[in-house]
Amino acid sequence: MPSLLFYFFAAITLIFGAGVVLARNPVASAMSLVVSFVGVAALFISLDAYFIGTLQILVYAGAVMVLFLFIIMLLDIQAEAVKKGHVMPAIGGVFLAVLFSLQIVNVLGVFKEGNKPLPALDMAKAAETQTLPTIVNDLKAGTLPDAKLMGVTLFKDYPLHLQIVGLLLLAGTVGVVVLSKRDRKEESA
Amino acid sequence: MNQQSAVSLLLLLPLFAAFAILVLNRYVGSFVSKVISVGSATICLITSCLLLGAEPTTGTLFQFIDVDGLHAGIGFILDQQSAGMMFIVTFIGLLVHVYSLGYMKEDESQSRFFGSLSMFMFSMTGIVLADNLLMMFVFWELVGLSSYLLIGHWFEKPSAAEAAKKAFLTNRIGDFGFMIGILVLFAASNGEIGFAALKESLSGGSTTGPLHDAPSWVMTLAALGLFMGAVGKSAQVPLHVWLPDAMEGPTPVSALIHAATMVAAGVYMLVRVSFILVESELAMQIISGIGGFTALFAALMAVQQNDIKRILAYSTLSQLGYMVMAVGLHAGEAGMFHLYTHAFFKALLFLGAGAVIYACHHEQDIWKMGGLRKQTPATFLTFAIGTLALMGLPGMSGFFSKEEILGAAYHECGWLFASASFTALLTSFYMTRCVVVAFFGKARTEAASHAHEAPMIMIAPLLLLSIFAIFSGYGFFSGRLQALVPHAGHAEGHLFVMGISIAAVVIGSGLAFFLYNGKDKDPLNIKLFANKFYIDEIYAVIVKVFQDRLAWIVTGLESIFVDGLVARLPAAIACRMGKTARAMQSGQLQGYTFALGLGLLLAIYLVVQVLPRH
Amino acid sequence: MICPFSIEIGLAIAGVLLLALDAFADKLHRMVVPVIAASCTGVALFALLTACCGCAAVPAWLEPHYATDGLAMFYKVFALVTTLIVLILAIESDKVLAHFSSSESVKTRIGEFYALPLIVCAGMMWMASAKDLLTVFVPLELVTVSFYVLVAYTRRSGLSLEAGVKYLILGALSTGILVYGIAWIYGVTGTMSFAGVAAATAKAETNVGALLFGAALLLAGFGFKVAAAPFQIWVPDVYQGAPTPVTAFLSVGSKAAGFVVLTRTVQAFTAEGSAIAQPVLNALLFAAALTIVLGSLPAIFQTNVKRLFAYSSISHAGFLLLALACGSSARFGLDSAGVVAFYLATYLPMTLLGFLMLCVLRSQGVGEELKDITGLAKRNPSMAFALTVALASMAGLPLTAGFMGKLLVFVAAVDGGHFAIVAIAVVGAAAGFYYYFKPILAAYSPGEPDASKLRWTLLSRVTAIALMLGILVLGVYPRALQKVLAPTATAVVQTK
Amino acid sequence: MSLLEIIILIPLLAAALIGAGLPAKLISRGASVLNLVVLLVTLSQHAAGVNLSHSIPILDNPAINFAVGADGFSLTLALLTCLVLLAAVWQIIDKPAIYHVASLLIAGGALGAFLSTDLFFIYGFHELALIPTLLMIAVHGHGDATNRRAIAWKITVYLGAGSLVLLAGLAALVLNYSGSNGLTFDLNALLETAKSAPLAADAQAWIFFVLLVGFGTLVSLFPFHSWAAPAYAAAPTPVAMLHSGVLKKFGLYGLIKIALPLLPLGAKAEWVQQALLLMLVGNIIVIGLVTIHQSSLDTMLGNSSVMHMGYIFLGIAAGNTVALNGAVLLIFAHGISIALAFALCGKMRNQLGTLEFSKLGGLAGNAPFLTVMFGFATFSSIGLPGLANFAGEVMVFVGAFHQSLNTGLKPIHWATILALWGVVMSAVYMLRAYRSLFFGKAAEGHFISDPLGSQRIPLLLLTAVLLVVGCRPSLITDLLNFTAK
Amino acid sequence: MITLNHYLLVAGILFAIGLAGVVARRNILTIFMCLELMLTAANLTLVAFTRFHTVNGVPDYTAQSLVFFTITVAAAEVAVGLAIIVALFRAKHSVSVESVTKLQG
Repeated sequence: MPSLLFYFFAAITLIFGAGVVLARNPVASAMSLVVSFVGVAALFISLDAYFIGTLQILVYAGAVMVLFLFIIMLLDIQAEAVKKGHVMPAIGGVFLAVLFSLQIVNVLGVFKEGNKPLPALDMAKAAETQTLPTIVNDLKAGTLPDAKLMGVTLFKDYPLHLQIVGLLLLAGTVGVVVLSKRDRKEESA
Repeated sequence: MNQQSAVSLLLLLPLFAAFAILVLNRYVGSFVSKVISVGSATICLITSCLLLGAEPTTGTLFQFIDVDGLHAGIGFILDQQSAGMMFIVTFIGLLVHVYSLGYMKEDESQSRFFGSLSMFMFSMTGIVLADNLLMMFVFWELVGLSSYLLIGHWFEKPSAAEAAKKAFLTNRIGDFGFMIGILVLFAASNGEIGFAALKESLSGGSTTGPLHDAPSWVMTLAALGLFMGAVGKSAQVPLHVWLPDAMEGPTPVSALIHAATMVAAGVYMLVRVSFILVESELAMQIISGIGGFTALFAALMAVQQNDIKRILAYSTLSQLGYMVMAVGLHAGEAGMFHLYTHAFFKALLFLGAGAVIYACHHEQDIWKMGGLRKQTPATFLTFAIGTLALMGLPGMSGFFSKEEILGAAYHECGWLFASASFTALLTSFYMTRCVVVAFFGKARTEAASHAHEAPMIMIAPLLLLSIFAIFSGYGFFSGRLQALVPHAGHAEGHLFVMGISIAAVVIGSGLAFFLYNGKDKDPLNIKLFANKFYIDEIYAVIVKVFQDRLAWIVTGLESIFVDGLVARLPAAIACRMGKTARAMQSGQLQGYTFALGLGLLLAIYLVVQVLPRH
Repeated sequence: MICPFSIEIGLAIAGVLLLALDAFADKLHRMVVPVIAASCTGVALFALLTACCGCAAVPAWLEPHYATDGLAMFYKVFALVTTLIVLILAIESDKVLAHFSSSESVKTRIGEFYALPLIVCAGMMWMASAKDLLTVFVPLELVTVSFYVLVAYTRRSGLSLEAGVKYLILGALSTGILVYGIAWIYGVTGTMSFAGVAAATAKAETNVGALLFGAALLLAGFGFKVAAAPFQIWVPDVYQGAPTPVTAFLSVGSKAAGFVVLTRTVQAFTAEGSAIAQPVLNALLFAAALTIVLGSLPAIFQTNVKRLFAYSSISHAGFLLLALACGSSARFGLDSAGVVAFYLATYLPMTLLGFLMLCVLRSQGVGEELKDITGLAKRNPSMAFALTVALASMAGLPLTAGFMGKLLVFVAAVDGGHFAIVAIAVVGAAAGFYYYFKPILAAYSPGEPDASKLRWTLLSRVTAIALMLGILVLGVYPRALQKVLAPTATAVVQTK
Repeated sequence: MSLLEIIILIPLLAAALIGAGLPAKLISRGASVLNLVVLLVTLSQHAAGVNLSHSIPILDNPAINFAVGADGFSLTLALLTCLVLLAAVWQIIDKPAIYHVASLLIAGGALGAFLSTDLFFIYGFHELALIPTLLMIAVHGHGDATNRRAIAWKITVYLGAGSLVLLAGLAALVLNYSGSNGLTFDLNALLETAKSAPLAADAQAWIFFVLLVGFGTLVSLFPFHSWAAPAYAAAPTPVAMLHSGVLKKFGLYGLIKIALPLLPLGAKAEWVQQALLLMLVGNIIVIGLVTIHQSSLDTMLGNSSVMHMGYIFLGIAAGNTVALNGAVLLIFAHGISIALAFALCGKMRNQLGTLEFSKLGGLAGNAPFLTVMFGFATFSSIGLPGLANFAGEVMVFVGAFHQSLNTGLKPIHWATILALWGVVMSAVYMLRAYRSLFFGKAAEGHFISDPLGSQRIPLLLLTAVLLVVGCRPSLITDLLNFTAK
Repeated sequence: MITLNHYLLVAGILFAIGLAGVVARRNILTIFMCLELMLTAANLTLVAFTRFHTVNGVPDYTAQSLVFFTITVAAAEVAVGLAIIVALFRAKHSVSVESVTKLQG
């Protein structure tokens, strides 16, 4: 990926990420978040993770953020008023962010391996190890069958985990029902 | 009856009597107690008479402490010294028992009294028979207890209760030294406490004697320690203060314990261990010095006392000073001799004083008596005999013994001789004063004028004692009692000493007679003497400052520093930290996220930066 | 012989079916679902104990992710026992729960509350078996998300809702940290499996600095789950606000699940020849000391028994971390994983007994404040006694289970030469003598003279007796447990 | 089942039975008598040379066994426990059953600690006995509620911390003396290793010091003593008797039974010796002065009990046969005499409502029996010959002083001399108390009468023991059969 | 040249930004958004690493699966979280952190 694009999307990600934190209106925050996520999705794609990138846009930028916006609208949440005494948390947040960034920089300084460029993909080599015809064909054609490879991995290596995630979603659903179920008294009131 | 069983009888019978009275007290009347007590005293006297002049023996009755490294038995030494002392104790003891039957007739707690007396007889017997230091210490303490019980017999009287406590505590201070002495000897001799064993250890000889090789300071320490015990028990300066106060006890008790026997135990003990004392010249000098000083000091105080018992008490102090001085002057046998004679005449005087007090309805101030010679002739007669014996009138027992001590002093140390002679003069002076004021002249109070002679049961012991007071100084008598033959060396200057002592008697009594005959109040008024050199007051201050105030300060410091540093400060720190940690738990979500974030940074910092370097 | 995996699946299915049953058959008696849930757990426990002993037959497709070593089996049993007792606690406090759940009426059906623990239990059992970080993560999140629901379940009580919010935010934060940590560990070592990580720590080419960074993040993430300082800050609030059975579940089940994962992680980090073993162990020691202090000292001031238990739970976590940090000693019958397991086994009966007493009292209208339990001995002496046994064990008094656990930790720590930490632990335990005795004292102090008598239900009585027996047996005859745990020591090493 | 196990179980079982609702007074009195009888049987068995030890393993590695075994020392303390228990349960009149339960539990715990031969159970039983002590002080203690709560907390945390220090020390012992095959808590096994492969003197000294602090805290060794006096003043009578008389002695028991034989070089290390001497002199002199300052009987007895521990520590510091025999004898004697004193103190408190010296006086007039009994307690505690304490004190002094004098007085000589002065001080405060309570003029408004009938029996029993042991200390020392190491 | 560290840096800073938001913001909804930001940063790191550690010439999909699971889990978490927030709003009529300060000490 050309450097320019990387810097562009990285900038989008970070700027709008900062926008989430800085915007006083939750709607603005949510919108910034969407944009930031799009930036991240682009970075994913730049890392040849097309499936994850798509997922990022579909699930995050799509479903999750809609849910957020929906709730914000539903609850009619106002922008945070700036009050005295709210400076400390802000200072604390910045303080932590700065320190954490310094630590990251420090670690990255130590992490010499990371200074290498990303290795080139070797489709030919991959084709030899794969068995599924469709994947092998794609690889031989020189394209990365990202979603297919992901699918194979998920269903071959992680069937249990998928079930557990399903269970998790079920538990989440039940939870949502339980927690937001209106009881009759509240209705009448 | 062999000696071992005789000794056992002497020890156990009074103990049994005391115990029986303690147990039966509640269930039977005082009569039974009296029978038991007097009966046991009688049997003891008979037994001790049988033992007089017997072959010297030793033996062990039973092992008291019996572990590796310390074998302390209850044993006995039967020699002339102990046999003689035993006779004195049992003899005067029996007389006092008999006398008390009359004197204590009205008392409500006679059982307790006689029980305590028996207890005393037991304890005193133990001291006399002791064949080792620890046994002596054991009974030393026990006589302290009986003395405590008897002084405090009338416990409702605050003064009696105080006096009992004071006596015990003062003795305890002496015992502190006594015990140090024992411990030093034990350590220095590598584990011996028996008199015989110590003697052997000291002599060196064929076997190696650890004590023989001990450094000289050890012997001095041991000697002074033992002497400190004697100072307490025999009421030498500076631990003399308890004896006058002990007069709060019933008078027969004063006669038996605080005049004749127990207080003399210090001297008895010193003579027993004199083989140790002589090892340290310094200790001997201190002993004689303190003895001489006590003699003089007490005599001075006696001059200005008005309570008949207190006069006698100070006189006892003074005479004990003589005895101790004698021990310190290498004349232990003279001290013992004086102990014997003193026992008789001082018991006589005390019992006589008791009769006087009895006659005057418990009046003890001599200035409130007067003219008793007519109302109570028998008492007067016996009291006078006692007085003369005490003054050391030639021919009386006191003359012989006192003269021997003076002789020793003359021989050894001029200063002490001078002071002792002056003390003899003072003795004559205050005794004459006492007799003159109490028995001569006119009755000064109602009580005195209606005085009546004591009953026969009290007079009889007086008469018996008078005989002893007169004759116990003579060789045919004292020879039975003591094996210790007077030093031949004392013959030198004998006449001079005799002259001095006679002169002291004459001058002292003459002065007193002229000064006091017919007087209604004391022509002399020496506050310093009357107030006993303010020693009690000084001690009160010392106790207040060095004990109560110190205790107060220490208590404060202890609760501030010790408790504070060890307990409260850590507790406070823990609470402080707990409160701080709790304040972090503010309930503010933002605070929590911040804490979590900070914790994360800290963890990263620690794990990545700090810990790998260590 | 069946694979424990089937039991977990069965349990999860039972949970799902119960959810369905509760949703669609609303004419059922309200106790049907709880009873079925409890019996399912019981059956699962029975099945696990009888059918799976020594079973290592794992399907091939599952083999890379799923361990059935002693450690895993122990924690599976642990999770099942905990869940069973938590369900009993829930049954005991059914009315209270119903009162505060979606409707005020005590008739409200709360079947989900009984079904979810089965799913959580299955999740914990999976966590116990996880051989790689991914397999840790997924069930961990299942457990966490279910707990969000359970904590906030009695939402009509403001405290429960508040606890839910706090747990949600802080839990999600810890999830973020955890994932970030996993990413770094993976990035540095190129693998997610514990065995791979263990091998990588010893390799020369592994970047130690970056590995430590990942390790720190990972420890922080798991530290949150086990309430290790400085990530313990959520514990008091959440424990206090959550419904009591959930608090019990959190403090025993969730903590144990966290510890099994932490144990495996630490074992991976400190494997033979590991370049990061020392900093990791030291960090754990440091955390242990801090946890003991931050758990014990604020507890001194607590007046709410439930909150007190929360702090107590923190301080116990400190002792557990200490055990973990001491490493293995050849002279000891148990390695550090064994000691941790042992400590947790002693921790289970006493903590659950404590919470059981709170549930029993709460269901009869007695509050959780110290002043509410004043005079308990008068109102029901055996309840006071049970509470005393629980607290005495928590305080670590000898002849109770708590002491055995603390003793082993102390011995291990002294053996490891960590005298400073031992000193801090001593201070913490000494403070424990204060705050654990406060409720005991209150229970035996004279309270209101006309307070009504309190009654046991049969179920609570039986459970309490069983737990007390557990405490005493573990305190007096821990040999059996040791025999169970001793093999884990060897088995765990093989999984590396 | 060994007789020793029965001895441990009887009180615990009795407590459980009372807890189950059976008549408290009957059971506790019966159990205490039964226990004394069984113990006497055990003593005779021991004398006959029967091996009473018995062991049940409860943990393999670290090896922990429920092992009981008895030597003369532990039997002496068991005898002390049974005697004091008997006297203590007799002091419970018209009190809730919890008094009986607590007394039995304390005694059971103490017996367990004294008769076990496994460090785990030695430690464990002691702690078990502490709980009822603490609870009773907090809930049923004397004084106003806040105050006694504070005292209860103090003793709880203090003793808890002390026990934990002790635990650390014991752990160090276990780790160093377990030999090559895993760890063991078995005292005998540890002893064997200690003999065959002793630690370096330096390490021994450190561990000994930790144990000294741990055990010392439990025995109120200066400066870790400040829990004791207020706790005894506040404790209900039977608890005060049992704790000061018996349970507190556990620390001394541990030092003599565990620390000295396992760490002989540590005990002799110079700095440890000097520290111990300093502390014990603190006990005797500082607390002696504090005791003199007290103005009320209960706190005075509490402080005196702290002070007297100094003598026993002196015996431990000396460490030779005579001194150790003396120390044990003193443990026994002090246990009996302080229990007697607290029993009487309780009786007086019940009737008088106050124990302030300034408010009382002349009690001897109405209560001759109490006076005599208190006299025995007083004189025993000030070391009067013929009562048990004396022999112990003398042996301690003699043993402690028995060091070469050729190089001048050593620190232990000075400590002994100061301890001797302590005897004077204890006479001062005990006699002051005796005098101001019982003698002098009777104070107005405070009436006291003698206990009646059966109430006298336990008091007489204790007194008789004091007398018998005082006259024949070899009864105990022969049982001990200590020899110098 | 874009290296692995570039991605890691971006992810790290994004993580830091999220952290700052979590601490600084008072609106629980916004806090929740910031949490998602952090999670995404973690995902970015992971994806970068999987791309870096190629297996047989293609990215490490076994590791990348974690991202899949993370996103799923995050979705469920959001659902439950929002339900709790709604419940909170119903009870307190506020979604500010100030409405949850009763539990403390």
